[in-house]
Amino acid sequence: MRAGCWIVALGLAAAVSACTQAPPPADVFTPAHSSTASAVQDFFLIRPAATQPIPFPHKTHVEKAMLKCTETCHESVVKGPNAGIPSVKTCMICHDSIATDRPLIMKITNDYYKKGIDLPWQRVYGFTPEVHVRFNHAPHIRASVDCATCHGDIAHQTVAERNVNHTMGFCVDCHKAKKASNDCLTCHF
Amino acid sequence: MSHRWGMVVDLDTCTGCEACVVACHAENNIATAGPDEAARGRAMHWLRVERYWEGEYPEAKLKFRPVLCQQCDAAPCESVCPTYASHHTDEGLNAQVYNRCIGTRYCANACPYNVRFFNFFNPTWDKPLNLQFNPDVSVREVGVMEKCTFCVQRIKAAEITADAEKRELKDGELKPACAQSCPATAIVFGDLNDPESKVSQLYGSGRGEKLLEEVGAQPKIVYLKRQATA
Amino acid sequence: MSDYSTTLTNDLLRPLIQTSWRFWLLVVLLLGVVSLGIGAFAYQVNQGIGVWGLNWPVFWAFDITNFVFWIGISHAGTLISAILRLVNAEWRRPVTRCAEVITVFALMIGAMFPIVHLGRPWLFFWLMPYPTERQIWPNFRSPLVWDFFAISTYLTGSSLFLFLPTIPDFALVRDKTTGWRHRFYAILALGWTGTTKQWHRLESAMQIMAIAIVPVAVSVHTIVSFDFSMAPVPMWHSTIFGPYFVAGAIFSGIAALIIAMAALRKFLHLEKYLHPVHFENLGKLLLMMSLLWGYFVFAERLTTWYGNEPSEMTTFWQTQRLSFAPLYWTMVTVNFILPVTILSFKKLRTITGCVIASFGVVLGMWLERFLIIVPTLSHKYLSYSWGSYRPRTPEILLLVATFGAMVLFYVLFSKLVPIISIWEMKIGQHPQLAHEHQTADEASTMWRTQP
Amino acid sequence: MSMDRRSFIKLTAVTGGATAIAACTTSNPENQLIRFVPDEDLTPGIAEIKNGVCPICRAGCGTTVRVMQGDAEVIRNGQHGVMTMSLAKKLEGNPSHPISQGALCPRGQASIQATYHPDRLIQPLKRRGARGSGDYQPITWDAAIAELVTQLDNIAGSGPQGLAVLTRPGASSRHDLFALFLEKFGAQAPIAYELFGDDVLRRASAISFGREQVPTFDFANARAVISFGADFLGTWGSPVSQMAGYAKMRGGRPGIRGTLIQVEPRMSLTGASADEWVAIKPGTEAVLAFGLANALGAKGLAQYTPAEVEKQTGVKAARVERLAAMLAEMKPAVAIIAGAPLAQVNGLSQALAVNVLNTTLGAIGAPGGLSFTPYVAPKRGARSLQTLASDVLSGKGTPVQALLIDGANPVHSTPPGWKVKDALAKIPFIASFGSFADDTSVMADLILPDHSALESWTDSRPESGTTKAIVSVAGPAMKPLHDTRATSDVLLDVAKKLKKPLAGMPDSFDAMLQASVGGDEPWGIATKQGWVEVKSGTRDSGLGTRSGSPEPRGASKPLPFTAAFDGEPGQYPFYFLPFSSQAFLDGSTAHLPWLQEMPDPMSTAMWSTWVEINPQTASKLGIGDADMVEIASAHGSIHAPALISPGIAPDVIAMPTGQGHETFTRYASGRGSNPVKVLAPVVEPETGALAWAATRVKVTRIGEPKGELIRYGGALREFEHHRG
Repeated sequence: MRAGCWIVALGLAAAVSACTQAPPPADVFTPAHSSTASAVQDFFLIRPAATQPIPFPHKTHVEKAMLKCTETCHESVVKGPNAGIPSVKTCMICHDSIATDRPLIMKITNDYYKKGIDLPWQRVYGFTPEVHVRFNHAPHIRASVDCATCHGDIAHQTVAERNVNHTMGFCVDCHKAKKASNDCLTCHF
Repeated sequence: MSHRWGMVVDLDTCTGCEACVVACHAENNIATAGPDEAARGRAMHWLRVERYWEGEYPEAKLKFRPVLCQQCDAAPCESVCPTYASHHTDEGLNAQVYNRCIGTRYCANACPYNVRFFNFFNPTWDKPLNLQFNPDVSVREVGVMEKCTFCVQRIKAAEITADAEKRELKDGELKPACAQSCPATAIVFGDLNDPESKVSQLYGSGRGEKLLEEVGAQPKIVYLKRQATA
Repeated sequence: MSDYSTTLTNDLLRPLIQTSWRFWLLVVLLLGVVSLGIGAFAYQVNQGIGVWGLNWPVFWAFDITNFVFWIGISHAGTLISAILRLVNAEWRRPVTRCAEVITVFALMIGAMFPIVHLGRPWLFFWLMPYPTERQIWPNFRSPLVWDFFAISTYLTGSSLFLFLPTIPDFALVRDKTTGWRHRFYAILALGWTGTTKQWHRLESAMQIMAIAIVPVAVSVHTIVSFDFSMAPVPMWHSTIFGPYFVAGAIFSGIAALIIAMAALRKFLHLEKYLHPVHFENLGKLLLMMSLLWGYFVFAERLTTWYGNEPSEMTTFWQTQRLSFAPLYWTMVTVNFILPVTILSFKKLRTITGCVIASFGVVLGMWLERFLIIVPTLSHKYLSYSWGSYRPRTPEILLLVATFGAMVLFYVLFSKLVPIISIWEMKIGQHPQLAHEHQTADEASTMWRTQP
Repeated sequence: MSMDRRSFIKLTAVTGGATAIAACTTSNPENQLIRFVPDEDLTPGIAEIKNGVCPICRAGCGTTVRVMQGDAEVIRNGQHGVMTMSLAKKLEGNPSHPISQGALCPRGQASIQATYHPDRLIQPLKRRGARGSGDYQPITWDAAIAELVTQLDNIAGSGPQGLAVLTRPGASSRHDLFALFLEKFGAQAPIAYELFGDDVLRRASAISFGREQVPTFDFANARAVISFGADFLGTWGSPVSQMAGYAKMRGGRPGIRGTLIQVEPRMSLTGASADEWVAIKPGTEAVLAFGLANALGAKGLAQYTPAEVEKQTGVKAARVERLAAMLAEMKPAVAIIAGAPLAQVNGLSQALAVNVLNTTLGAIGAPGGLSFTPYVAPKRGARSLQTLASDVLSGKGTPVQALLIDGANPVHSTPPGWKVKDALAKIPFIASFGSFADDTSVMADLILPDHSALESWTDSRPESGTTKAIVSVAGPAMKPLHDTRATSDVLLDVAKKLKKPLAGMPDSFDAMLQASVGGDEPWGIATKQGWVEVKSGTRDSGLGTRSGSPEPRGASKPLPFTAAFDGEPGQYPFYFLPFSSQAFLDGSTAHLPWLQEMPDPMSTAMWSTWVEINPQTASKLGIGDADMVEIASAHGSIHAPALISPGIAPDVIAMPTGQGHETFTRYASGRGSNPVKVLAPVVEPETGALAWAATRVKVTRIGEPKGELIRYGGALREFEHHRG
């Protein structure tokens, strides 16, 4: 089990160097990890759960308001690679007339929209930079892959939770099943 | 129809202006090494314009040759990679899979053309230069190998579009950054499986020669020889 | 006779039992050197390989040089002792163990470098074949993957080869000591009681190992040479590399062994057991290998020069005449001229003579690997992409640390294990007794067999 | 299998990992910034293609800008935050554009980095420290404009002649606006300065063909081109369109391959592509031109026999005859002259001589020859930068009270003899509109940073490179990143705010643009395709009444025909030839990192300057490759590493311009050395243009290589067996 020992050694070496490593200066962009700790976290696929500014109830919007994911808020999935997270402007399309008396809506309107500040949504899904996945939604939609296949039953959650694990195996199996290419360049470039 | 991407470079019209070099940097998020690292031989140019002097003054001559990954069919870089980070795709591209690369640098040593580049450090960009990044291309990190991809992101995008419109790709519809930028249109890119494509036409022309063909890597780039004084 | 074996036992167990302050000082010093290397590695993991002098197009230098060098050194022990065992050379008895130890430790050090030199060392386990949900296996066409198998096999094999004949000695120590030592060696002795059955098992096991290990050893360095010869690169892509590397490996291995023995002899006062004749014989062996090495170099250079293939000639002249010539001719001097002149004359083939020659050879063989790698990479095909290489501190520290580690391992080993196989020495004294049943009295003094 | 080997190995490592995690904590500043509500509606991941106009040189290439959504750190009403906005990602040639034809030169492509440059001036600045110290304090736009207005009001009182404007040459609405502003203000027209200006060539065209303009060459249809020092494939004129034409000349016509002859003492990028490279004695190009014209049967040039030509130019008589024969046989043929041959005291005579050769070749207005783009020349000031400087220093004429600088950097690109910096120091008030602190704008008291070209309305009227009269126009491709303002808007604003507001100024800049293309319908086309053909107000492509002749008519004083060089041949044995760098031109693009790291095509140098020396000369002077040498003239000296090159005459020392900035962002400041600093203040008498190739120098080795010459390429030559 020399391999294991080696990783331990590396882990420790990293730990030692962790505090010697100065985080990259703010005026420089670099793919480097901000600290050895975050490097180690990524290595072990440890991802902190996203904390959202407000508990957005997907359920309500889908079930009560009968909104379609890909039509109202995440419409760009059909056109291109990114689903995109709607800005507070999108909320206001409806909510400057609908449910304006609810505390949360008032919060959005007054604390954000009126101040010209957007909601700091955090991404729930998505890949870390170092896996170099260039995912494109549109072809998957065209192949009529259901949103729930990769994003779980968000329609019936309030705050979106990460309950499908986007491991490579997950992708590869589906591609196999659907006879889609499993060449590395299909996703990694 | 499956594709087989190839390129023809006309050395008779190439003026060595290096528009292609900058185009490549702009398209592919290639890091700028900076003077100190460049002096250590760590500047990255996926595409370089080689220049060779011939003869002595006053009969001195200069010739240029743009050299980029030759996308070999028998690529030495592929067989030596222990992790398949460098591998051959069904469209004849030499893929470099950054996330699978552990940085043995064996591929770079095996490559007869020295067109592979290594991230000796994590690259840095002085903000906000990073806002220019092409979102369709990965930003590579420390310890991975990188090289010319024939602008695979453009190939993929074009294929997806064609697929969405339920049609075949048209010849010339798709150009890598270097070919697109060349003011002398010396670089022609296209599908070698399509006998009608411009690249296929030029590929067989008598002026064509492949670089270091004797090494036997079966490169997919043909150079049209520079013509003699008329 | 019984008093001989007692002195023998006492002499060889003394290092295990008595420890002077000098020992600890040495250990601390060596630990310092080793930690320098570890520090350099941590720094490199943290910053990137760029802290080395590597560049475009010289992507390998010290790292792979050290790798090949140490794998080469490892060919001393096991191979030599195996051969000597097979031909049943009597003089081998005091030599075999300290030889086999070299193999194990040199291999450990050498095998580190394929990991240390990675751009992303933390992902080294992708070199191993194991099933994953990603459904990717290593590329079995890659010589680096062959290396992985070859080296792990060799390491397992030679560890066993070292361990098996040590069991009876562990047992001996177990019975001669008390306290923690007793318990420690009891574990290592694996319950050895020395029944005739056990003896026969040991003997046959050693026979099998000795036969098995020889082809393994040869294959290992051939495969290491494939790292180069499989790439279509000038001066690498050569059919001679397999045997050339094996010969070079044994060559440097013997040199290392001579140095190690001389050191042991001096510091552990084993003059009684390591006689000039041992050095004499190994010296002859070294001379033979030096001539063989010279022959290989001549053959390689002549064919290149005669073939006059331009891309190869560039590298050729770089080493013969141009920037790398000083290193090249140093290598030829210390690898060939020096050892041959010293070892050809009986007068000079003294312990000192052999040691001097050996030091030369160790240096020379490191240079040889460096000169195989760097001049070629810096002058590969398209002359526009030619470059140069200068080492920087971290990689130099790593190199130094490897030697530190080797000595450290050796010192610790000789502190914990009788560095000369006691029971084999005893058998050497009384071969006839090895084959007939002996009395309890004999047994208890000789090699402890219960009647 | 759920528990595969990998996760097992990982488990074994958790100990290590845990310690590391315990050791430090992750913190990501990006997350702490607030997000502003985007003011555009964007589709993430989908590229939009907009039109642009290349800001780098006068060629006026039309570009396309690839725009995509991205997150930018911005400052909005004092708050620092992140905003999702459309960002320019890549510049490419506009395929429909008659000049760029879908391609773009390296400089044009790199110009995108100016928008995202880390050292861009991002808000108005007022000088705090001493001039040139670069010590400024940020102020608001209101304050900045108020400051400028007060200054101008004072001048308007004391005498409007006291206002001067310094720009780069070119024809665009921006130039027109400055001209208009000055006119209405009552001051002299703007002073346009550029090191590698084409004034001599324009004057020659005016004299010979009645068109004060740079000619357009029809390479595509030429069989033979003889170029006298014109680097038309690299840096001179309209390189992109010229390269396109050259490509057609080489391979565009089945069975016909045009020939290129390059006449110059130092092989330029164009020379490298030539079939025949003719090294000639500097300043004697006219003699060869006349020699060829004579051999081709021109009248009145009988004295220029091949033997005579050889005597004066050093070009072998036999070769002269052969070249003449080639030109005679390969019709159509055309001759170009530009660059160094015109930067001589006899520059104008040389240009006229080549005009004669062209007339003899029948190249005037013919296919495969030269013609003139229909074009409105911008108003040019009578006053030159040199006279301005000398006036300021001598106190002659109306004293300059205020100087507005728009993009020009004369401190870097004028010879020390002109004392431009001293003059600037004496001017009471200087305002700069530039986006960067450079050698000149550090002298400014007030900096009103402009938008980048990608953030503003831009246009350009190409002087050459096309047969149509066109205007390249483009609106902003993206919203401004910083608190900058379009200079045109600032001017219009100031014009309104003056005590005595300027009458007759346009309401807005895009209104002005719209007018310049001639109405709504062409405007519609322009905004759609990025350029439009203009009919009104331009001259036809035909020639004037005059046609080329050896005696230059229209030249006021008799012109020198032979070159004269500054510096004693005994003391200064070498002709000094500064040349426009492929990456940096005169230095205006030296702040762009891509261009700094782009290997120079000939020398493969990055981040460096170098001195090109002929091998024999080098060995004579004991100079080795990359040794540090000193270049000294009677006017100054500089240090640079030597580059031994077979492509240069033994009596010539060449050096690229562009580096050696005292101040020009983190990438160019204090990097390399500036050849202009040893130039003699010699001018071409007729036009007053700087004769930048008329200086003699001496070269001395001062030491070992200092690692200042960073080269990408290894060996100089290729293996035999790879020779194609």
